[in-house]
This record gives sequence, C-alpha cells and structure tokens, in this order.
Amino acid sequence: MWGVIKSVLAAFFGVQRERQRQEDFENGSPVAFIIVGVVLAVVLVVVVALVAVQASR
Amino acid sequence: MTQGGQSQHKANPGVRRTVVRTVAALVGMFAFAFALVPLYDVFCQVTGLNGKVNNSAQSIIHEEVDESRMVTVQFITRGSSGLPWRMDVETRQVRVHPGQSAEVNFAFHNQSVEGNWGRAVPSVSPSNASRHLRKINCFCFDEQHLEAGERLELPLVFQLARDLPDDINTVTLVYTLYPVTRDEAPLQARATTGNGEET
Amino acid sequence: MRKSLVWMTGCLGFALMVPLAMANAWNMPVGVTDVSREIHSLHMIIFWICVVIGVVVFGVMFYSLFRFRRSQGAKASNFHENTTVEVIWTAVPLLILVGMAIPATATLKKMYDASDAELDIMITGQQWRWRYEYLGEDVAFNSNMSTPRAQIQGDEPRGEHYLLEVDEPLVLPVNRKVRFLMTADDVIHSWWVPDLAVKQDTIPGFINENWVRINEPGIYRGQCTELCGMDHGFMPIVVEALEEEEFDAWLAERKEAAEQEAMGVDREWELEELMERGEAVYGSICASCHQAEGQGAPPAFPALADNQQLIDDLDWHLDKILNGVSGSAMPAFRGTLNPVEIAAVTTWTRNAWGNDTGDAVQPAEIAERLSD
Amino acid sequence: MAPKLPPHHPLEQSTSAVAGGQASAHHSPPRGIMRWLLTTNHKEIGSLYLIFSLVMFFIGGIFALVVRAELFQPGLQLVQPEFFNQMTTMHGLIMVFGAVMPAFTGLANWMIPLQVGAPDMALPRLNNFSFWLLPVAFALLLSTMLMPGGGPNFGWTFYAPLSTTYAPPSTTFFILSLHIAGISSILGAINIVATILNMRAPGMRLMDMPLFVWTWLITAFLLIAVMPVLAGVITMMLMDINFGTSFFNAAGGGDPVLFQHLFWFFGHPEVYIMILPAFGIVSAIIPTFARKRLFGYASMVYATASIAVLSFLVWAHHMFVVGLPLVAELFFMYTTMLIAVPTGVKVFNWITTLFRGSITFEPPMLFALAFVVLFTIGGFSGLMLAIAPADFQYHDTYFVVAHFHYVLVPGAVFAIMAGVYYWLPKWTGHYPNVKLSQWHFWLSVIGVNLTFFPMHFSGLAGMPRRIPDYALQFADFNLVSSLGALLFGASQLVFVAVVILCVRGGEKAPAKAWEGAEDLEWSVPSPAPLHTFDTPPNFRPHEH
Repeated sequence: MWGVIKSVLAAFFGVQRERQRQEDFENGSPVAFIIVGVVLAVVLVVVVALVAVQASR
Repeated sequence: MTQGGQSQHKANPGVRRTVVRTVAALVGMFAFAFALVPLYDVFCQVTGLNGKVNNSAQSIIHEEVDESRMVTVQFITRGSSGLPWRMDVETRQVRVHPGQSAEVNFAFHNQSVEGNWGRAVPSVSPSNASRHLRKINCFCFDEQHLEAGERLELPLVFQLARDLPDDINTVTLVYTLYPVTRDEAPLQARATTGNGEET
Repeated sequence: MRKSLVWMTGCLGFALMVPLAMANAWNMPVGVTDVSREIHSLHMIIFWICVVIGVVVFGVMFYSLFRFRRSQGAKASNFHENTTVEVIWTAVPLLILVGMAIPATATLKKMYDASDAELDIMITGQQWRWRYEYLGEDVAFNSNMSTPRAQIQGDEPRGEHYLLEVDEPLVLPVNRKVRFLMTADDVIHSWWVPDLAVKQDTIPGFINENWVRINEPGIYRGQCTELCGMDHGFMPIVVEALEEEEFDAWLAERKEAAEQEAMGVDREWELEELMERGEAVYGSICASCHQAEGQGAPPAFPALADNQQLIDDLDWHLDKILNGVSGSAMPAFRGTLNPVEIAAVTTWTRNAWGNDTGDAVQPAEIAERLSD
Repeated sequence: MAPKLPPHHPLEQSTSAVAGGQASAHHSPPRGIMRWLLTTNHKEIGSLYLIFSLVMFFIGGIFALVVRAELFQPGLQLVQPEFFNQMTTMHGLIMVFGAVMPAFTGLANWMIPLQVGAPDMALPRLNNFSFWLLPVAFALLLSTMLMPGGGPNFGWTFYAPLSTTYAPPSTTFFILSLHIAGISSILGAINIVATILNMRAPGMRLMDMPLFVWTWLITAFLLIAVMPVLAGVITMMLMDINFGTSFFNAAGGGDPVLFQHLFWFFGHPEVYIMILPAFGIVSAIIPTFARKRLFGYASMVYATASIAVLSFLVWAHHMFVVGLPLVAELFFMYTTMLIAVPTGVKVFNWITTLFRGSITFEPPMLFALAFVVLFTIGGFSGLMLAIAPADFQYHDTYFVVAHFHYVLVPGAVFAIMAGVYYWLPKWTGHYPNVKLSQWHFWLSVIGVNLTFFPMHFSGLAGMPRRIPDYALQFADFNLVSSLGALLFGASQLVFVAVVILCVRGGEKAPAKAWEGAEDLEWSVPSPAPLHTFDTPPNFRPHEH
C-alpha cells in the first residue's frame, strides 16, 4: 500500500525510477493506483485550498 | 480478411468490457455536467462565490449585536429592458451593527397600461459578504405582478451576521428588475399620453 | 547541417534579444497607482525568471545540438535515467514558484480590499458604451466613443487618440480611494484601463467590485476587453484624473448642469431646437446600431428610416425607447437618458430621413410618463 | 459482408484523389468513393482524418488570414465588425475541433495499431462512423455563415449571454454541429482506449508502450471525461435559447458566470487534449534522431498522468477577472503554478535526451526541436499568465493570443507536422523531399515567430483581443504580425507539395526508415500494407 502511495506521489511530481515503475506495473492492480490517485488528488485539492484560505486572511 | 479480423476483435471480451465502462463513464460525466448546476449554487451559497444570494427566506438568528462595529449597507435599484417599471428604495443606505436586523422599503410602480410580471434579482458586493447577509423577508424571493399603473411597497428585512469579516465595512445590495415572460400580451397600440398616470 | 544550426542559433538569439530591447511602448505600463506598480514589478520578476530559465534550458539544448552532432562524430551514450537529477529539476522550479506565489498573494490581497472608499462609482457596460454613476451625488452620464466613423473608414486622417477617445470621460480625483461597482445591462463586458491596473468583467445581473487610488493627475485610456458583440472594438474608456479641488469643482458643476437640464423639462421646446439636440443624441447613442442614415442593419438592428410602425405609432416608438426590447441590444433608456434627451431623439427619429411626421415630442410629456 | 452504413455524401471530393494513390492492393469490391465511405481499415480512416484536418487547417487558416488582413493597418478596410467576429470565431472553432483534434485522431488511427502490434482498431465500423460524422458536423458549421444573421460571432469560447440571448438565429445549428463533432471525438476516444487496453501484442505491457500510445491513452480518457461536459453545456445553451430555461440568464435566476465555469471545466482539459499527443510524437522523434533512449521514460508517463489530473483543477485561471472571491483566485493561481512543474519535467527530459546523443537534423527532427523551443516559450508566457495579479493586466489581450498560439501552432501543429514527416515514409514508402521540407520548416518557423512574437508586445501595450480595429500605437506590431501570417500561410502550400510529391514518388524508404527508430511500426514494410499484424508480432520488451 505504501508503495502504491509513494508511486502516485511520484506521479504528481512527475519523477519515477525505472525499477520502481517496473514493480508498479508488475504487482499492483491498476484499480489500487486509480483509487489512491483520486484520493491523493482530493488531498491535494484540500491542501491547496487550505493554503489559499490561510493566505487570504 | 477484414471480416475475419473484425469478428475476431468483436469477440474479444476485453473490448466489450472497455466499451461498456467508457460509455458508462460518458453517461456519468454528461449527468455530472448537469449536476454541476445545482452543485454550483450550493457551492456559491456556502462560499459566497459570485455574490449570489440565497433566494429563500432565512430565519432571524438572535445573536448579540456587535455595538463596536458599524457597517454601511447600500441599496441600488436598476431597471432592465422590456419592463416599464420603476423601482425606488426609500433610503440609499443604512448603517447597522452586525447582528442587528433592519427593514427597508422598496417601491414598485408599473408605468405602463398593462399588467406585467417582474422579478428583482439581487446581487451582493463584496461577494464574500453574501453568506453573512440573512434576508428574512424579501420581495426578491417571488415574481411580482403589477397591474397597469399599480404601485406596491414591499419591505426588505435583513440581518448582517456577527461573523461578517472584519475588513468589510460596506455592503452593497443591488436589485435588477427583470421582466418575467409568462402570458405574453401582444404588442398593441396604446393611448398616446399619460399612461402611467392612473393613480 | 552546419548552416541550419547557425540559423537556429540566430533565431534563438533574436527571440531572446527582442525582450531585452524592450522600450516602454513595448511593455506593460507601470501605471499610476500603487497596485499597478506592484503588478508591474511582479510582471518583471516573473519575466526575468523566465528569461533566466530560458537561457539555461536553451543554452544546454543548443550546446547539445552543436556539440553532439553525428556529423562531428558524436557517439550516443546510453544513460537514460538519473533520479537525483530528476528530483532536483522538479524541486527547483517548485521552490521558484513558491517564491513567486508569496508576493503575488500579497498583491492580490491588496487588490481585493475595497474597503474605506471615499467615492463610489457605478460602472455599467452596455452595447456599446459605458455609463458612469457617481453614487449619492446625482451625477450620471453615458460615455461613448467620439472617434468619427469617417476616420474608421479612412475618409479622414486619423487623430492621435484614434478609437481611444470619448465624448464624456470618467472624471476621478487623485489621492482618494474610489470604489467601482460594476455591472452590465446586456452581455458581459470588461472595463480595463492599463494605467490603473483595473480590469474587471461587468456581468448582467451581478455586480463586481474593484477600486483605485490614482497617484498622478492625467488622462488614462483603455478599452472593453470582453467580446461583447459587433462594436466590441469601439467602446473605449477614458479616465481623467484631477487634483482634488478641481474634482470637487467639476462635480459641483456637473450637479448644477444636471439641475439646469432638469429645469429645461418644464418649458415648451421648438421643433428645430429638439431636432438639433436630437441629432447629437442620435449620433452618440443610436447611430452605432441603427446607422447614421437610420437604415439599421437587419435582422439584428431594425431600420428606423421608412419604418412604418414607427411613423404611425408614436406610443409604440416611445415604448421602445423608454423600455427597450428584452433580449435584444435595445436597452431601456428610461433611466439612462434624461427627458430632454429622450424627447429630442424621439423627435429627430420621427422627422429625419424622410420620416416626416412633423411630431415635436415635448420633454414635459416624457417627464410625465416617467414621474412616480 | 459489406458493413451497413447510412449513405453519406462525400464532402471533400478532392480528398479521395489525394490519398487514392496509396494502398491500392485492396481486394474487397467497393471502389472509388464508396470504398472510402465504407472503409473500416484503420490506415485508410487515418488517412481520411489527416486529409480532413488538412482541409480544415486551410479553411481555418484562410479565416485567420482574413482577420490578419483586416488588422494589417488601422481602420476598417476589408470586412465589417460583424463579419470579423464571425471570422475569429470560426477560425478558433475550426482549428480546435476541425484541424488539431482530428489530426491527432488520424495519427492515432494510423499509428496506434502499428505501434501496439494490433491488426486494426478494436471497433473498425465505429471508427468509420466517427470519421464520417466530422464532415457532416463541419459542413453544418460552415453553412451557418450563409444563414440569416450570419454564423457564430461570439468567439470560440461562446460565453453566455452573448451566445444565448444575444446570439444570431443560426446558433442552434452551431450547437448541433458541435454536438456531432463532440460525438465523433468521443467515439474515437472509446475506440482508442479499447484498442490500447485490449489489442496490444502479446508480451507488451502498458509500460512497454511507446509514449505516443501512452499520451493518447491519457488523452482519450480526458476526452471521455470532458466532452460530455461540453455536450452538457451546449445542451443547456440550446435549452436557454429554445425552451425558455435560464441556466445562464440572470433575468430568470441563472448565472452567466456558471457558463464560464462549465465551459472551462471542459476547456482546460481540452487544452491538454491538444498537446499531450504532441508530447508523445516529440518523445518518439527526439530519441530517434539523437540515437539515444528517451531520458526518463517512466517520468514522462507519470508526468503525463500528473498533468491530466491537474488539468481538472485549474480551469478558473481563465476567469481571474470575472470577480472570483480572493480564496478562489489564490487556489487557482497555486494549482496553475503547480502544473508548470510536470510540464517543465518533460522539457528537461527531452533536452537531456539530446545531451550526449548522436544528433542528425532530418525534417521531423527540425520540427520536433522547434517544438521544444517554441512550446517552451509558450510555457513561459503561460507561467506569467498564472500569476493572478499580473493576469489582471494580461487577460483578454494579445498577450494571451500570443501565449496560446505559441502553444498550439509551433506546439501542437508543429508536432503534428513532425509526426507527418516522421511517418510519411511508413505511409507512402517514400522519403519526403528533404530540400522542400527544409524550406517548409524554415519558412514556417520564421512565419510563426513573425506572426506571434509581436503579439506579446501589442498585448502588453494594451491591445485587447477580438477587436477589428485598433489604436495607432499598435499599428507596427500588427503590420509585422500580418506579414508573418501571410508567410506562414503561404509556406503551408509547400507542405502540401511535399506531401503530394511524397505520395507519388521519391526516394524509397526501407521498413526501418530512420536509423534510430525502435518501435514496432518500423518492423512492417514501407509502405505499410493495408493489413498488418494479422498474426501478432513477436514483441520483445526492449528496455525503455
């Protein structure tokens, strides 16, 4: 699970190692990646929104 | 050969599954586009985006009046094309404390020789004040009908919430009168002068 | 191939040199408000950041293109991954952007603080003019482009402020915080004066807010920046910033003039008088759609000349002028022209271009219709 | 068994003549026009898409030249404002929906089956249908200009209420044509997804796919996600115009700004739909001519996915001046700045691929290199536009016009041309004429920069978009832009000449037409026979 999260985080940055992505595409099911991706996207939205709310004060 | 190839792909259950899923996603997204309309309204009301005002009556909330602050509430009335009404407000602005409720009267006058339907559409500036403005009684909730030459005076009862952000010291409430096309009367010739003078 | 490279380098050099040679007329104006200065400096910071990144990135690129040509015997190496490098070139831009976001946020907060204004002005966009109302001062007027059509068509030499001149500029005081309330009657317009760094959409049915505090007296010009139909390119904005005392004097004068005009309502006007005034009103308000000769541009803009309904039915005619036509470019003029202007322009359209009705519509008659 | 399809009327008579030369070894009976109407072959449909988009590119280009000619000098000389607005609108609509998107779909049709080792697209008949919807849609769209009141004149973004309450009567037909074009791209996207996910050669995993296939897979998902939203928006417009609803009409309690939110919720991912496949093409060409593996293949895939996700979170940066609350402005400013990071990663990867390669400058490489440089310039101005306070000065000026034309013309269009030069040997069996290609390249590069670079300055100096006439201080910039546009437009005739000559003859190309090219398409003969990979190829997952 942690590996999936790390990979998706890496995707957000756009940096990934060859070895790691080999593993990603051999082990994890795509569903896990999609779910984690959506969740992390939501987390990103919330984080940015909180920063924006904080900054606008 | 083409046929052979085709039926071969058709038989591929994976293709069928992919197509079913993508079509489901499509239908979902199409519905989502329409769902965005009410979602946007909710979002606007929650965040005060765009100065959209809650169009239903709220109840007054009894909270302690903040005597230390004075906020100016301005009223502006505007007409629009197609509605021969005049809308006036009894006072251009009032000064209230947050938490205090106030009442302001608006006068409507149909200056034509026929009855029409109209609606006053409200907008608030600054937009983030809109969710701190509670309207307890407002003509803007309904469409109004005025007979030819009819006058009508309607109150707006409102309250500014105590949690109105500190940097807001002026709130502007603009009403734009729009015609409501219900049973459209045919355009007819009218008597020449003094139409609006039947009071 | 060597030639290609020289060419490519030349082009890149050109692309980089041009911004360096930027003169004032080529760049964003610094403007005359604190906010406009801040925006200008943000613009210059982000511009130089881009230039620096560009020089580095393109530098490496063109070095590679030059150095590793096969024609010069370059042999390809085989590396294709380096996580450290990749993390660095992800993190560094991220940090630069965070660094950029901080001042941008500060400026944006300033731009959004319209509180404690000393003067409120309502700006209304209308196809294709601006209307300014000094709230609480009983001063309001329309502002139309004053560049003659003959200049646009090329029949006359073009003036210095071609397309950027109006009949009545928005007059503002310096050193006072002025709040703008902005809306529109028909479609979305956008009010922009670069020197004031104010650009705000005006949206029918909704109001927007913006504000300005001008530091230097002067004349500042801008244009509508949201496509709003046929004459979108012809609704300029002119702001005249006056010293405070001059502004107060101007405002008092305008109030008095408005009163004078209101008194004119009560007297009987001659046909010629109405026609003269009406022609001027028509030229500034109506001619952009209904055309100088009243021929209109059907189907969007009906003809007025030889319009039988108009000729036969004064009441219908007045209804259209006073109340407009919902969902078309014809606005309601009941609130934006005064009774004298309405009477005059009605008289003009009923007697010009062969519409010889002989009607002289009196201002008093209009005032009576509009009285509460 | 001939596929049963409703008879369509061919709209481009000339098109079949151009492409008719290739792939003559077809053995099924229909000949002439019927053959092209009924074809289910991915290569033929790919050619149809490409020819269609080339025709649209010229029609849209002529509209652009009308605009540039009117703006050549101050004053109104050639057209009236009303017609000018129709020209800008039609130029935008045709270039976006008629030229760039179909061109990418055409390349996808041709190359994706070849690159994944599939015999055809997964749904060949659907493929035929989705192509033939396009000529119908655009014939309808163009015909609106002949209707009373003229065609669409409200900009390609068709903001309400200018496009609803105040629109010309033909708007209903405009909506219909956009619906048809939208259905066409949706069907195309479904087909591509189905092909990529199900028809790869045995042994080819997702992470073994060429980047063009990857970027198209992600693009197709974007299309499936946002085209229905566009369909929803225009359906709401249709209802506002014809059935008295008030989605976007303030008078009835609606909100014009809602239109912009919905439009850009579609519109921003749409921008990426038009650029992601370009990334894929460039990522194929640069390694080929640098004779070196693409640097950071995995990062490229991840960055593409990242851009696709972020593209849904930035839409309101097109709306910084509509009066969004401060928090919304900040949110969208931050997300927009974030999206610059994965985009930057891609540029860095391409450049590192070049580093210590063994570089040659064939025509596809020239276009790909110009893409990297000029797209990056477009990216820089995009970064500037992301700064919300500064955007108050940039918004809706020629600075924005310069920005998105840098991204779309030397961006998307150059990538398409690079792709065409790259794959022409595979399609026709001949190399394109090098001298003519170089002429085309240099004239295009000079033309593009002459046209769009001065627009940065006219925008900063204060010239708004979409105006038919301008103040005198903008005259010099506009003069240069107009001359550049003429040069760019004319130089595309050279492109047509190159393509026609290449179809007819030229230096013979072997199966592996470019020395450094590695992907599966180079394992079939040049020209590619009508039917390829009827038996799946032996795919050896070469180390990416």
